[in-house]
Amino acid sequence: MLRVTDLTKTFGGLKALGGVSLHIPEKRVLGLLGMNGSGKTTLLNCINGLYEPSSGDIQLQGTSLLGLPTHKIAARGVGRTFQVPKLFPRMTLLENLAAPFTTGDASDAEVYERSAEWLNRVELYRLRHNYAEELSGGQQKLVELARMMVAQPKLVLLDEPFAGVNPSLALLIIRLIEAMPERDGCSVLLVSHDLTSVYQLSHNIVVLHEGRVLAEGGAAEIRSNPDVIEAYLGA
Amino acid sequence: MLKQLRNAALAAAAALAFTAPGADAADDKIRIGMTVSSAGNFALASQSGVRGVEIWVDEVNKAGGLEVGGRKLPVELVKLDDRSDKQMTARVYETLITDEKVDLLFAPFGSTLTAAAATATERLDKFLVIWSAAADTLYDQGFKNIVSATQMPVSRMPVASLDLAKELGTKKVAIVYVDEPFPAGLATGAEAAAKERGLEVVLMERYPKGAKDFSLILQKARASGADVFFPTSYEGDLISMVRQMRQMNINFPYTFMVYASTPQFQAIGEDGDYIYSHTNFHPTINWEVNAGLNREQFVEAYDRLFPKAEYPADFQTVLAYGAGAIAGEIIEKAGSTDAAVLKQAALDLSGELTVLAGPYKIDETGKQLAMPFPVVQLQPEKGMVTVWPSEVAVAEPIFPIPAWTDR
Amino acid sequence: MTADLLLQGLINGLILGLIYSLIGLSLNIIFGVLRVVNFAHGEFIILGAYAAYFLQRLLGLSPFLAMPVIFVMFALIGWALYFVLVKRLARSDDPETASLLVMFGLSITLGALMLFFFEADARSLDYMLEPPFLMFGNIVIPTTRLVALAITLVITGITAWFLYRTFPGKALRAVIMNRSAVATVGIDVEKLSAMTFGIGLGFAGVTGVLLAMIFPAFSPFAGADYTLIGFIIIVLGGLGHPIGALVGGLLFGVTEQVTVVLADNSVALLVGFALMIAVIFFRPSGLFGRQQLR
Amino acid sequence: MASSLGGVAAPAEGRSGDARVGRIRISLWIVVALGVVLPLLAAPALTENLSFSFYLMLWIILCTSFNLVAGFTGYMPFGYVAFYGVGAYATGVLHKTYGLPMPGALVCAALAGAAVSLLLAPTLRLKGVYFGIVSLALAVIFRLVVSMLPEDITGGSMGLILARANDPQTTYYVTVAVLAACLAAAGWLAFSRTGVALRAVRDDADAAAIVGIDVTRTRLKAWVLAATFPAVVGGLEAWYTNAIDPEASFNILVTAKVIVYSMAGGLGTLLGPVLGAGALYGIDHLIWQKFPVLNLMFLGIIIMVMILVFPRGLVGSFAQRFPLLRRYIP
Repeated sequence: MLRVTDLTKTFGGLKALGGVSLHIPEKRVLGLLGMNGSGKTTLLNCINGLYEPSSGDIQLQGTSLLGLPTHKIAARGVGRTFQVPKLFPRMTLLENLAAPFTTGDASDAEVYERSAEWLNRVELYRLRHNYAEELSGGQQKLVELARMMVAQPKLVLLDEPFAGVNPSLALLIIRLIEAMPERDGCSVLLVSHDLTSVYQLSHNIVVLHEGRVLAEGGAAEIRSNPDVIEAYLGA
Repeated sequence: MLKQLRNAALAAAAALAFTAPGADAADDKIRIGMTVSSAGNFALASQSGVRGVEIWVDEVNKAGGLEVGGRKLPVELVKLDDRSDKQMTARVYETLITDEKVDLLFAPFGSTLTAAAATATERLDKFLVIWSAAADTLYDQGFKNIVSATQMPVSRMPVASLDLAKELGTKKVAIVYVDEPFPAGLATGAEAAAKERGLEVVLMERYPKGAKDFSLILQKARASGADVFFPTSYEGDLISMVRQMRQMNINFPYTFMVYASTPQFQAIGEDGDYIYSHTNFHPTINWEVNAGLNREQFVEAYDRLFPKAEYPADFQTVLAYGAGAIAGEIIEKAGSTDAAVLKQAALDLSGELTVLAGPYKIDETGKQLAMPFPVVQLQPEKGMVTVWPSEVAVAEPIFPIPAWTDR
Repeated sequence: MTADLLLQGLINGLILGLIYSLIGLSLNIIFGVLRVVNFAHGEFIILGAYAAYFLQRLLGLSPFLAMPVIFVMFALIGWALYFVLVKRLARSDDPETASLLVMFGLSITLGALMLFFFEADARSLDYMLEPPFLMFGNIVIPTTRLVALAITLVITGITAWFLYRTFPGKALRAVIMNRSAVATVGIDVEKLSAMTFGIGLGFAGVTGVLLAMIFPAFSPFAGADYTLIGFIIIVLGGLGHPIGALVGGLLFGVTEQVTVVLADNSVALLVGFALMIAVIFFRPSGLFGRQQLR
Repeated sequence: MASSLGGVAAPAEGRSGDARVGRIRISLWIVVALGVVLPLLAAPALTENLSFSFYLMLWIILCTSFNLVAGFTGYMPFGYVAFYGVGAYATGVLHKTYGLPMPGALVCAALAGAAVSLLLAPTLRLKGVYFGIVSLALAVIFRLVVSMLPEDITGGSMGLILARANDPQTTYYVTVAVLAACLAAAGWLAFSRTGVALRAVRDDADAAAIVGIDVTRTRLKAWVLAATFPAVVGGLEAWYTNAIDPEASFNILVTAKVIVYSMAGGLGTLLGPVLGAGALYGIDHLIWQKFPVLNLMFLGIIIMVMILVFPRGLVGSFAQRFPLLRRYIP
């Protein structure tokens, strides 16, 4: 599904990504671990075109995404959430979820059905006429997730989906992510600090350290990888 | 013969207009509308002018009113605010006519506002008396019911001062103007007039409104070798220029400043000495007035009505007062407030009247052809004295103007 | 002769540019610390000129002695205004734009009030220095400008000393760089902000006196012109960068004056604006600004 | 469809209710628009004083189109008057200097407005106060350029007098038509998906791009539309008063009033600017009659109070206070 090859990104003299390669197969969850400043968010920003990579390649289903503007990458089926949710604060939840359909030819009824379905799934349908800014932080994360999923993406990039979310909402988010590969048919790149959830949800895990891939493998491998232990505990 | 016929027809029309139900002046007075600028660029000049109109209204009413159709009708002035805003002006003139039911109108200050006012008065068929709009273009528009009672067109204003310059033997003229309608028109007029008189225009420099520093413009004028310096700006800029001329030791043998005749300018004191200007209102300018007050009576009326006014009457006041006096004659002659009848009366009176601003003469378009501006000079000791034309001159021009270092 | 004029223009530009930079300096301190776009700055400058005018008229105070009085007066007004207007801005959706709008409203209000109380006539300060000008070869420099320049340099020097050598000054610079961090370090941001607005307006008042000395006539309408000059300067020098205003002022002054010599004053204004727009597009942080300021 | 989603579809009554909300909102706007347009259409039959109604329409059009850019995309163009001035001059110059009939001149004014907006499109890259300052500077530049053009074309600083075109009755009815078009265009924009996209871009441009909205194009649409109407209005006003000059056509107070009127009503809703323009224009009219000298001061104070106390305007504050009703507000 997504193949990132030898990606680098420098800001001025600072090297944020130093040749990262990774691969997410169809309908699989790839966990991305790393300390603050290890380049996780930079990588996500490169994938959906908010940043232009300095070198390397990003391919979605065999075609390169390089040089495409963010909205075109979105149109190819790449969805994204942010650590601090980026909703449309002065629009209602229904309008937030309708935003992905402003291009394309879905009928009004269809847009409504799909929005309503997703608002139900995140258990916020009753707040559909509220402004996004009136919701709690955790609820906003859920709306953002719903807004992403309503467009039926092929690949979703989740940036810290559990950060600042209370445990009961976190559980709902975990269930939703769990369902993504099979039920919603999309691949997931999951960035999180929350080791337990990442180990639980991911088919495969990549650990970034100072802009490079430190380790890669299944949950068990990563858990016992000495480099990872050193980087996490020794630092 | 033809003229008599036409007059008879007009008189008949006037009579008709008068007896028509709901016609003008039904309520035993003549209501005159005009606007004042409470704010904006024209506030000062506009307020000066309105005081002139008020003197006229007061004078007329003290005499029992204007005689129209055998009755004496008092005059009432309805003033509204236009904020120097063109949009506002169109609206307010319409309000004056349709809501306030005025019988005729005085123009606002300035050509732009007057143009806006004129389109409203033309459409609603009212007579408009102009006292300050000097744009030549205003009179080429085919307006039927406008008359410039006292203001001569801007193109003719610089004529007298350049006649004097020529007479004094100057050769090169530097013209500096702020990019505003009136000063720009004056500058263009001065350029044409200078060329007609065989003077060379060595500098024609424009600057935008709001400019504060004139030191380089002044130095450019000096560098151009001009012996006539002819800036056409408003008082504030002229004050700055004079002060900066002194600060930088810049001298011209002949410096003419349009507004140097105003008390606001003269408040700067001796720095303003020797500057030439023009005015139509000055103790030494006394025309043989046959309409309205003469100069002395006018000054007395001004002091009586406006004891608290910060400045004495200026030429705007005089123009507006003169326009009032002429309008009064026109109304009495017409015996009606019907626009067409008034216009005809205004044409009939052309060349017949002299007010304190000077003789009155218009053409078919309502453009003023007379009302000359004598040239004055601010002479030390004597103050402002008339130096040109010789008919009204009371002093010899001091030429060349002494350098700052020789004063 | 043109060469002389050009040289004169250059010198004029340097002197005026430095004096202009005072407008930018106070505007920038206010923007840098408070993120308030003071659109009413020009009106305060004009008010300063009127204050000097009336102090001279009523108390016979010379413009030079009036300066410290006006500084204190305006600083107090600024302190009070901070609590009335500026403090509330923090609550709006977009404080920067809201500040621009509120100050725009204040500018209209002040303009109208000045017109009401002082009327539309141009006034001018009545004073003259002897000798009125100094000659350097063919170059003439009015004494007033040299004196105003000296005062500007002194004020700029004091400001620089204040910003870089005193504790409140350093705190102020720290706020410009990182507001939230300063609050956590235990500096009373509230008090500092009120002080900043006071200092900013105090400088605006003094600038008004200086400008009234070198440009002899002022009227209630001139405020917007100074505000615009101020904005050009701070954008050139870097929004929120106190010393950047100096660079901006010099650049604008020289460009303006040299253009007046080569073309005319209208073109000079045009070039000033074009310069500002070019800088915004190609170097949004200003010629002297650093990225972290935005 | 509902069954395939495993019973998570919207409850039927919620769905039909929400569809009704949408319909009510659109109907309300149509009612408001007709309520504004029809009385104004009838006004000439009732009074000879057209100017009050004419300028009322002028401000409603200006505020409604300003809202398209300020309310729906979040830019605050302090130089908005530039479009108005360009329209006035395009109309004046084409009609007076080049003898084009008025309707043609007005169409060209609209095109000129659109062209200028495209020319200025790069400024949309700027944010917040930078955009505001540049926009203001551009308005000043336009004014300078216009007054520097050859006098036989633009009439120099004296401007142009178009008295021969004087026909306020016709001007008035054309303005009614433009008003109707403006309200319809704003309604179309707000209720269409473009409207959702616009507000999304306003609230968070990055997030809008993430959900597939072409930010640049969306902004441009609103920008061009928001520039075209003031250009036409500038032309209409030139036609109505028959006098244009750089001072009046590029007066910053026009922007000031547009901002105040539409903010007072509430930016971001269709109703706000119409309400704000109507109410404040009326108040302005009264103030001007009662306190001629201090009216500007009141204008300034109203700006400050509006922004500090009701930053979202009448309609916005109402919506905040009554969340249940706001879904019906167009």
